[in-house]
Amino acid sequence: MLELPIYLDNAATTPVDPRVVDGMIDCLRNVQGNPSSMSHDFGRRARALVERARAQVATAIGARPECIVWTSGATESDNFAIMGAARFHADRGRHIVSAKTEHKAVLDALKQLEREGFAVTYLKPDAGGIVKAEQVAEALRPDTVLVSIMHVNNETGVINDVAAIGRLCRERGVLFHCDAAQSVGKVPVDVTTLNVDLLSLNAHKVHGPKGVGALYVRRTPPLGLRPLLVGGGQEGGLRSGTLATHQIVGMGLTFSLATNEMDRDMARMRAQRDRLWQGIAAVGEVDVNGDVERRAANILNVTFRGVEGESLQFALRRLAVSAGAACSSASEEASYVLRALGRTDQEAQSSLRFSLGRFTTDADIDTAIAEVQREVPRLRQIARRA
Amino acid sequence: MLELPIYLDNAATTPVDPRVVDGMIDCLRNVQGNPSSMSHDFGRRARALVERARAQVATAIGARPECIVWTSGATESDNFAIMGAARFHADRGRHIVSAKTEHKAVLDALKQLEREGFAVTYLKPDAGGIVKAEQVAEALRPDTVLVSIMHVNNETGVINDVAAIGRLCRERGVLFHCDAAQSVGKVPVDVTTLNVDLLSLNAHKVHGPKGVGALYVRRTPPLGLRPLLVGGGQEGGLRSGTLATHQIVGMGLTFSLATNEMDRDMARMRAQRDRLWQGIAAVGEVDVNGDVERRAANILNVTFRGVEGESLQFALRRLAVSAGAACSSASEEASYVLRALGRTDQEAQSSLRFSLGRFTTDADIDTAIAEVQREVPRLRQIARRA
Amino acid sequence: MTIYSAQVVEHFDAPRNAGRLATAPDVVEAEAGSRSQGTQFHFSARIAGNALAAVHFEAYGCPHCIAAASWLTQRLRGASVDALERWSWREVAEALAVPAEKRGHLLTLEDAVRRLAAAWRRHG
Amino acid sequence: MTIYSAQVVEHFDAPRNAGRLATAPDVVEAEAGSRSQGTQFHFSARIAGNALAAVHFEAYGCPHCIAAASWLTQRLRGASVDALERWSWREVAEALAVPAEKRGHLLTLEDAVRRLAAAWRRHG
Ligand SMILES: Cc1ncc(COP(=O)(O)O)c(C=O)c1O
Ligand SMILES: Cc1ncc(COP(=O)(O)O)c(C=O)c1O
Repeated sequence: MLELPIYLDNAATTPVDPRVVDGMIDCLRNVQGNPSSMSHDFGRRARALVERARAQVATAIGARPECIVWTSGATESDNFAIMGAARFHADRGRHIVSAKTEHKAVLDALKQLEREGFAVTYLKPDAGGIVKAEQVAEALRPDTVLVSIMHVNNETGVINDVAAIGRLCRERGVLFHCDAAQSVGKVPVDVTTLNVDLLSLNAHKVHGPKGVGALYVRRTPPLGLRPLLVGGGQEGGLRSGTLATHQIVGMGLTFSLATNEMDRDMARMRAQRDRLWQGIAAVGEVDVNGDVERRAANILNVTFRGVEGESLQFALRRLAVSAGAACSSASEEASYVLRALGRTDQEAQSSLRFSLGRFTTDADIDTAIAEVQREVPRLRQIARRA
Repeated sequence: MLELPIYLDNAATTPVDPRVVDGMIDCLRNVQGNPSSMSHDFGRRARALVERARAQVATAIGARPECIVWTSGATESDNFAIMGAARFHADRGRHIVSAKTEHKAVLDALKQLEREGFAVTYLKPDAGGIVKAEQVAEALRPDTVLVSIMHVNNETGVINDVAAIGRLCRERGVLFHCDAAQSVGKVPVDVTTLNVDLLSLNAHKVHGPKGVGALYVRRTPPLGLRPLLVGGGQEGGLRSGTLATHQIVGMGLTFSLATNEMDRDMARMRAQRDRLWQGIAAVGEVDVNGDVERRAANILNVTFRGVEGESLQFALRRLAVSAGAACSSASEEASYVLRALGRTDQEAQSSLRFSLGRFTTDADIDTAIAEVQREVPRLRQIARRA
Repeated sequence: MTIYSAQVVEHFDAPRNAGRLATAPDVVEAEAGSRSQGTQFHFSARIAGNALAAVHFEAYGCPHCIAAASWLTQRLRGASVDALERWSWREVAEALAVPAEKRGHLLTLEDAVRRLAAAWRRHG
Repeated sequence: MTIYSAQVVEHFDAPRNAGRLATAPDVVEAEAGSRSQGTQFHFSARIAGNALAAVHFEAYGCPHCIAAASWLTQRLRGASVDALERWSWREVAEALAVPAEKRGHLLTLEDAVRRLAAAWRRHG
């Protein structure tokens, strides 16, 4: 097999932490019951593990365990939160406020609601990619039932002031959903501080398994939410389907590690990211996408002016990075997120997202810098005056 | 820790086959890409594994790989198939035919559709639990858009004549969905023979991981289906959400093993199940629930007359079996499936489902027989004339 | 999922005085509940003067019912007819840590005890 | 995800004759496409009698574009003006196994070649 490239695509997905893998293996090998089979010890053992993981996830976000609902990932959490809250409260109003820079799992859920008669206001972020609480305030209408604004953007790493938006929503009596799929382990996440009613989470962005996530659902006072998956009545009827013990155990461990190791991980990644940026900046004619102050430390999104996007990607194929659209099906489209920040199609196409993880080494950064410094000038040379 | 009981609850969930665990571990340890990140080798490697698993699942059910859509389990597959097909075709008609003995993931999806204005005919099975093609024929109306009838029932193991129902639906131009969560590895499943348009599958009922499933979707001619989860556009837009490589790899292996080992597994389980039944029958006043001819070999559902249900369960607590309702949240309700077969509430409550798996040993069966033969007469003695 | 106290488990697994006493002049009987209701108790007791010399039970019901009836056969040994009439389900609920949702069954048990007292009074 | 043929990869990684020839009486130039369209080619060629003695390229575009232009600078060495006028994108599409969705770019390349021929004719 050929040597693999340097992995700098941790915002798409991360390698699973070996400690998480070990916990999952133990579960796959030794825990055989269905957590819903409460009439025998196999089921009760599985359930105990599920509940321990629920407490771990809850602790990581400052929530009570009963507010955590397991899902198959942040896509489901986003869909569930948005469609579930909007449909449940449709008789109170049919207006929703969100932003152009949200993940497709939010935007496509909103599109479906638009087909069902909801009206959605999509806020345009500032040039740094930030959606401000004042914009939300202006967009609220008497019939607004839901606001959905993400925490950390998956393409730029930009951090919205969710706490302020949440406070505003609470004052106005509007439900507030926040997609925090890219937050845990990178920035502090506390549901009380953030004033969220619904918060989408997953494990695979922070060295946990793919295919498991959670939705935080505020319980006091209870908020109405229509289930998306119905059937066995698991999760208090909010989310049916057999609980995947090993996946949930993996997510619990993942979130514990993410909380414990965030400061150390982020200090290292920030230094690596800054060094990477210095190396890249040396080639000239490059711009960072997104507010450089309010940005998670693991993401660096750069526009390389004067270099065609596909050739840029191919020239840097020794680096596994993302071109624009993250974790969605291969598409040649220019990133709608970068376009919302004011980039042209061409600039967006000539942009790369470098995203670091717990296992990114200094040597990886050296390689990345060397590749960029060799290939970008080379391509510019070939295109010199063409 | 206390000694665990004998596991005879394989219809609720199964221990994961160690060979499947090994494949999943390899994937968790060594495959780190997002299968949708097609711009680098990490992603392409993950994708190749996903596609190999897709082919394995397809082969196991006689389908083409492009007809397999990954989901988080059979609950999602059932919800997706039923709501997706009905909502898409709502303008052609709003009548659906199903049966009283379906899994809750089907029934609750139908309930949601009823709230949306659909009418559902719930067929009552015969005393053996079987729903006949003629009943379906009689129930069809000009505005019927969908029929949903399960293959193997999860509580009784009874097998419906899906092929005949499918043929009828095809003749009448009505879409046919079948829940086959309990079929794979127990009875032959071939989408062509069965004439299904949509078939729900999962891995954890046949020694695979929990939290992964698939929906078979016939592609020629294409049938309209509204996605349930939207966002990243994975699975050709039919099911968004990051593909969980290790889970999918696990399901592929699971289905390969299930196909290869079905004959051997079933021969062994049939012998074990028949011996178990002889041992149970020896205590007298017991009835098998469900047609004994048309029944999967892994399930034995027995009513113990003259024994109160909760005491029966507790007396047999060295056996991990299910009382009535399978794989749904703990509920004291009498099984609606057994009630639909004509059992009284009390009979349903005094019934146990013994379900066997690949790892059930002859010694397990011996223990089960001994426990039943000691405890059932003891309880009857205590209740003698009371 | 019901949790059973250690006492319930112990009495369920090894019930005391299960069965019924042979009919005899000094034996009184009483019954309450029905199978179709899911709970049925039968008590037979030997009277010796002012006290119960022995009590036997038969029970159809959940583990708490069986354990409670078993426990009761020991508790009632030596009891007077007055004590029987005063007996309350709360006593066994506490002794066996019977959960709230099961107390309906204990009322049936109390009925059976009351009827045993009545039979005793009739017996004279 | 586009798959690149071995030939495309080879030319992309080590392009032949990248750059432009210094302006000179025996050098003709031509250009087609634009950056805003995502594809732009520039050719400069030295004429020696009836044949092209050397061709250089500059290209802004996808890897197929760069590889195709590189390949072409070799292919066109020694070509006549007639050959240039007859040249078709199909040739490079086949030689480098360019996928169908990329053929639009090759039409721009063909334009550049045609313009190079026209410049040569003007040059006389
Ligand atoms: C911000 C954000 N939201 C939602 C998702 C979707 O989550 P999942 O991959 O768990 O379906 C992702 C990434 O995929 C994301 O980055
Ligand atoms: C017949 C049937 N359908 C659907 C399901 C639900 O599948 P899952 O557990 O994968 O959600 C089950 C079991 O749980 C089942 O037995």
